[in-house]
Amino acid sequence: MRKRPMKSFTTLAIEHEDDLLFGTCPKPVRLTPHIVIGGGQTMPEVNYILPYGSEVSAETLEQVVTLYRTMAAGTLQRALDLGVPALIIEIELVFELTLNPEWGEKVVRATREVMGEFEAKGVHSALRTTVADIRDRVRPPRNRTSAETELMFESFERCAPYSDILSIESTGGKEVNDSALLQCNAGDIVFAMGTLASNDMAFLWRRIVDICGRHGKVAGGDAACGFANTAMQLAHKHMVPTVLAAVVRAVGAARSLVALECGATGPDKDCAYEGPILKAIAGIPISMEGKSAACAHTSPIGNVAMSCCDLWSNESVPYAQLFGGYTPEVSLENLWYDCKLMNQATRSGSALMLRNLLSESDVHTSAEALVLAPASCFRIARAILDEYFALGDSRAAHYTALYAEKFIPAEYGL
Amino acid sequence: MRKRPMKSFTTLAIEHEDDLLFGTCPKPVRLTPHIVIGGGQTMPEVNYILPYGSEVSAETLEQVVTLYRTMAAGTLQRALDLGVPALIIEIELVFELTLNPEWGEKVVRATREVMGEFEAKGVHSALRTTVADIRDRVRPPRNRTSAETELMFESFERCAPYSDILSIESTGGKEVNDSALLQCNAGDIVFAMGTLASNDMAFLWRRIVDICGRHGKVAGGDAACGFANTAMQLAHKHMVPTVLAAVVRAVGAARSLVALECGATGPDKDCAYEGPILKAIAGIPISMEGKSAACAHTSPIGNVAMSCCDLWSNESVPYAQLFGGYTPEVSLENLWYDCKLMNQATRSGSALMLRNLLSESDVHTSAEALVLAPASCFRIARAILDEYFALGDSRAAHYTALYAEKFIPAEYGL
Amino acid sequence: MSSIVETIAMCVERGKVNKTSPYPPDLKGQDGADELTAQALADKVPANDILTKGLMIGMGKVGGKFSRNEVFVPDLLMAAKAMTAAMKHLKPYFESGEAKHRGTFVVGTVQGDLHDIGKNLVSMVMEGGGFEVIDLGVDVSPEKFMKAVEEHPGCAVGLSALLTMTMVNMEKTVKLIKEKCPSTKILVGGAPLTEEFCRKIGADSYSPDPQGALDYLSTVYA
Amino acid sequence: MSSIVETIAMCVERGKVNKTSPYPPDLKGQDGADELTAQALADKVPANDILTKGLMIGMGKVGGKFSRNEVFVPDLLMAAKAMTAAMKHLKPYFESGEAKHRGTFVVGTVQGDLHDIGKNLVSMVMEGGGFEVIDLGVDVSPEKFMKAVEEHPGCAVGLSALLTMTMVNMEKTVKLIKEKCPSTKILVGGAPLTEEFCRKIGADSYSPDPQGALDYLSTVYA
Ligand SMILES: [Zn+2]
Ligand SMILES: [Zn+2]
Ligand SMILES: [Zn+2]
Repeated sequence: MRKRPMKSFTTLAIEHEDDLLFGTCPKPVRLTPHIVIGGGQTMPEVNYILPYGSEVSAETLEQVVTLYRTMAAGTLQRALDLGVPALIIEIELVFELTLNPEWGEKVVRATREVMGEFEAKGVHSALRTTVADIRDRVRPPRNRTSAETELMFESFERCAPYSDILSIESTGGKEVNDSALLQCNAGDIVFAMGTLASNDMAFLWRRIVDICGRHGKVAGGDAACGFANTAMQLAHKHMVPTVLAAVVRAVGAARSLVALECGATGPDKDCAYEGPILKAIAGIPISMEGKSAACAHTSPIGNVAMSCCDLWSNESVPYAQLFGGYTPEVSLENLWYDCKLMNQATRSGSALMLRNLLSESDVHTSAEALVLAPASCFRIARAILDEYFALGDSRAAHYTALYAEKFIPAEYGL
Repeated sequence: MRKRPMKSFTTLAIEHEDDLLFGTCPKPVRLTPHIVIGGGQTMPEVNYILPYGSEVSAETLEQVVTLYRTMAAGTLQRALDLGVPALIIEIELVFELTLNPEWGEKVVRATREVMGEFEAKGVHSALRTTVADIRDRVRPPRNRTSAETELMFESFERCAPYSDILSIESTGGKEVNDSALLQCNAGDIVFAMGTLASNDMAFLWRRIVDICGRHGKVAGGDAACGFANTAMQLAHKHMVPTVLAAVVRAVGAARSLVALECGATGPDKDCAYEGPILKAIAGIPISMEGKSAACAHTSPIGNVAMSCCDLWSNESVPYAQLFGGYTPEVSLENLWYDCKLMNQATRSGSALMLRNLLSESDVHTSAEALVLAPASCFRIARAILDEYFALGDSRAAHYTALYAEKFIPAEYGL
Repeated sequence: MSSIVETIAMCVERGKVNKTSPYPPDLKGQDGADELTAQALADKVPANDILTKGLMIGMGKVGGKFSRNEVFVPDLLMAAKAMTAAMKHLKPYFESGEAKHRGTFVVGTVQGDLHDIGKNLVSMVMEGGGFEVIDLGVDVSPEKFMKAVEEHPGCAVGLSALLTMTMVNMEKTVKLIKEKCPSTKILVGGAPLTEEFCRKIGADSYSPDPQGALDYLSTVYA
Repeated sequence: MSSIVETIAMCVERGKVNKTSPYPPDLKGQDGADELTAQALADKVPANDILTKGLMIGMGKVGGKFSRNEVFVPDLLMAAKAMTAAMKHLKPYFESGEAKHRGTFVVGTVQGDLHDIGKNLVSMVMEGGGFEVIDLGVDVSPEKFMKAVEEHPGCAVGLSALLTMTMVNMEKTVKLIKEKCPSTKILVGGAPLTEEFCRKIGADSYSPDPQGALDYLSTVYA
């Protein structure tokens, strides 16, 4: 049986749908005196990665670390040039950097050093480290007891001292969800996310929150990326209906909420498009990605995704040279102007109006956009709370029933 | 003596500064039944170029043409996927493609063919060809009688049949302006742009308008790019004061107006940030570039530049692979969401409010942004008209006086 | 052609497996590919006609619809299921080993990559298209691919990658196979891939969807 | 050190050329670098002291201010002008050819590129810094650069590029020079360039501003 969660949610943190806005939330996260996420201003979250086709190995490690240094310096120099007062840098550790925790540590430490140099020049920045969920490397995944599981936690431990925020995009239940998605089997999708994934997250996030607590760091949040964004991409390729992808998105919110039950405080992950629902329920600040993440993937929700963000992200861009500089700097500039627009709207009292324009510009062209409109998010949030305690019971019933008829690896801890 | 211009301007085409808006103008340009620029909707203008460090030569020409085909197809496929109803593609011919007019023709013709294929699939697109000003290859430039001048006009002639809009960023007077800029000598800057550049443009644009007329194509416009954007970049590097760059921008408007006097009808060039001033005076639709052109260059005017655009451009992006596809497609997606936001604002009656947010978000951080705010543009437009006829006389006096004391190459036709 | 073969084609196209299958709703209670194939054989319709004029035609049609975005993946899966139900009856009629399959298709996700949605999909479509599929799973090393090629002479190979970081491993795999067994046809697919990348690494065919891969293999093994 | 040398340094730093020069306004009507240098020489101040403790110090100060974004390009240009006015008096005192210059700097914009703002700026700062500058102009072929290197043994070379498309030609030029005369120090600069690109093509130094280029050359010719 699943242990009791650390927190539970009984009322919506945001009482009225018009209060679900960008840049502000009931429970801002203060990282430094200069960086308060959700405290009134939106700010950019920039994520960059090695150039297309790079190899990470013992031989290339030194180059890799140097390149991460260069990327951080370029990004922060552009922040200085543009007058960006504060930003978040996200390092997503690739498989190799998680499988070899001391490699990941080197990259993260180097980034922190560069950030320190620019702090002295007046650019305030904070670092989010996202560890890869390497447990999924074998199928069925060995989510509890494998060497990969231990390496993953070691990676969290080693990166924590140099990071401000820790996150993961966890994959518990993804195996079942993947095939359910291809069959457009909504029942199995709900089981994969509502039971398997949620249960795995409870296991995972208790430990992550504990690690963060010991190091005095912020436990950011999770993303139903492998579930809902996979559905979005399949829908984009006309493999499954977009309406199904929209439903998967809504179900994903209930799953990602588990991190918050365990003590995560936000900002959640950028690719967690379910963020506004979590924000309405728990009042946490959220990171979102949309049009300025086109460098990472196409989406039908470029504008609506921006409508309630606290951090505005480019998702991930491989290092490459463009005329206007290297890709991380270019992404920062793209994001910063979006943030400037939002912050100006906040200053002049038209945040709600801009939020609605952003949302309405997308909702008429896509079911997935419609499900992310603030009004929809608000209704989904309310529905989740209405069923909140019933859900706990039904989960138990659900897997008692299902355990008998399906093979559920013991690794899922059911 | 300079010939009389074909047109002159006595009253502002836009009567009130609040009518200087994105997506709409008094004299929209209808390219096809589906593409009306400035007719109520903004649309993306995408410009892409060969990968970093490519060589254009007789040996590589076939590859170059194939690559242009690939880039067009990728861009138009993304337009189809995103539901973009109409877009402009801009091909800026590099030196080699202008110096060898038959090469440039091949590239433009191939692009037109791909556009035809996608027209059949429901994606409406039009092509702007921008010929390089190759007369500046020797200094002092031989602007009137050189082989380069003839090759440049041949390039226009050969590309016209496959293009919808023809443009150039002309460089007459740039030589004098370059050194004046370094000395922050405002008098010489006014002379370089107000007299040398304007005179050269009168020569150039009469012939371009004639070519467009014979082929039934649209004479787009010019850009004071080599003048005002050079000043902006020098200011960005703290080499000259930003206030000077702002002044150069304003002076550039009077220069770029000459193309319209000669019969150009817009849309002017994206990098002509002086566009809103021209729009106020002549009522033409304009192309602008800003935050989504960060791939091409950094700027302090990422949002304000968007506030009155009819076409919204990425300036120029070298072909490179990112996670979300190739750079031209990524640029299109960036631009399209901006256009969706603007068009939604127009639809819901909040265009003026969004315009002001865009403008106000930048004007407090940069003198160059301030000079481009709609209110400033409107005042500059009015000032230009107030002095319009006096300017003609003073120009004549100006160069009579200056001819004696400075060496002005006879090539400038003074 | 007998009308029963046409009906079998329709059952495959629409994913009508057997009488008890509730899909598609408008054919509820009617015979499916399973019963009709048994009956056609009883009626002495040649097994080869059932295969080529019934099952293959049905698969081809649903594949075409998928390529034109007229149906979704579950429709493909149901069609494959109907095909499998029919093949069960046909198998005994094909005596020689070769005749049973049009060819062998070795497939896997490249090293470092754990995504199997694309790979699974192409597997099912290939199977539905009459190929024997050897599925090596995910995170497959170049050496493991090479071993499978040696064990299945004349096979074609499909490489899948979803992560851009693992595209290097796709290139390594192609190099190894082409070096040791140059005649092997290699198909590549996955979200970050392009025609251009396919050519660059020396693979033979890139397709953005499983039907394209099947069309290509059909010409190779024609 | 005599106070007149300090005043000369100040005149160079602030771009006070001579008595009639209106710049800077607060020094209007006072003697400039021109008159003060003549007077210092008349007072028997050693020419070398005027150069190294006056002119060089002044140029160094204004260069430093420029690097720290405290002044603009015209300030650099005026300082160079003041320096030139003073050098006119000093030249006769330097008898040997070498003493006159700290070294020779060959500079040009690479083939295919017509931008000369950056190149002109670095020329002026180098000249102000005591180097002989050979300006090859814009659109300079690798061969033309090579010829200049041969004509000026021991020179350093500065390559400028503003267009990204012409960065290939920068690489070609570096390769040619390093092949034929490996000891030549090559400096590169221009908007699209980076430290990384500089290393990649085998150049010796990249600087985002002219002062950085001068600092580098000063260590080379120290
Ligand atoms: Zn993600
Ligand atoms: Zn331009
Ligand atoms: Zn342009």
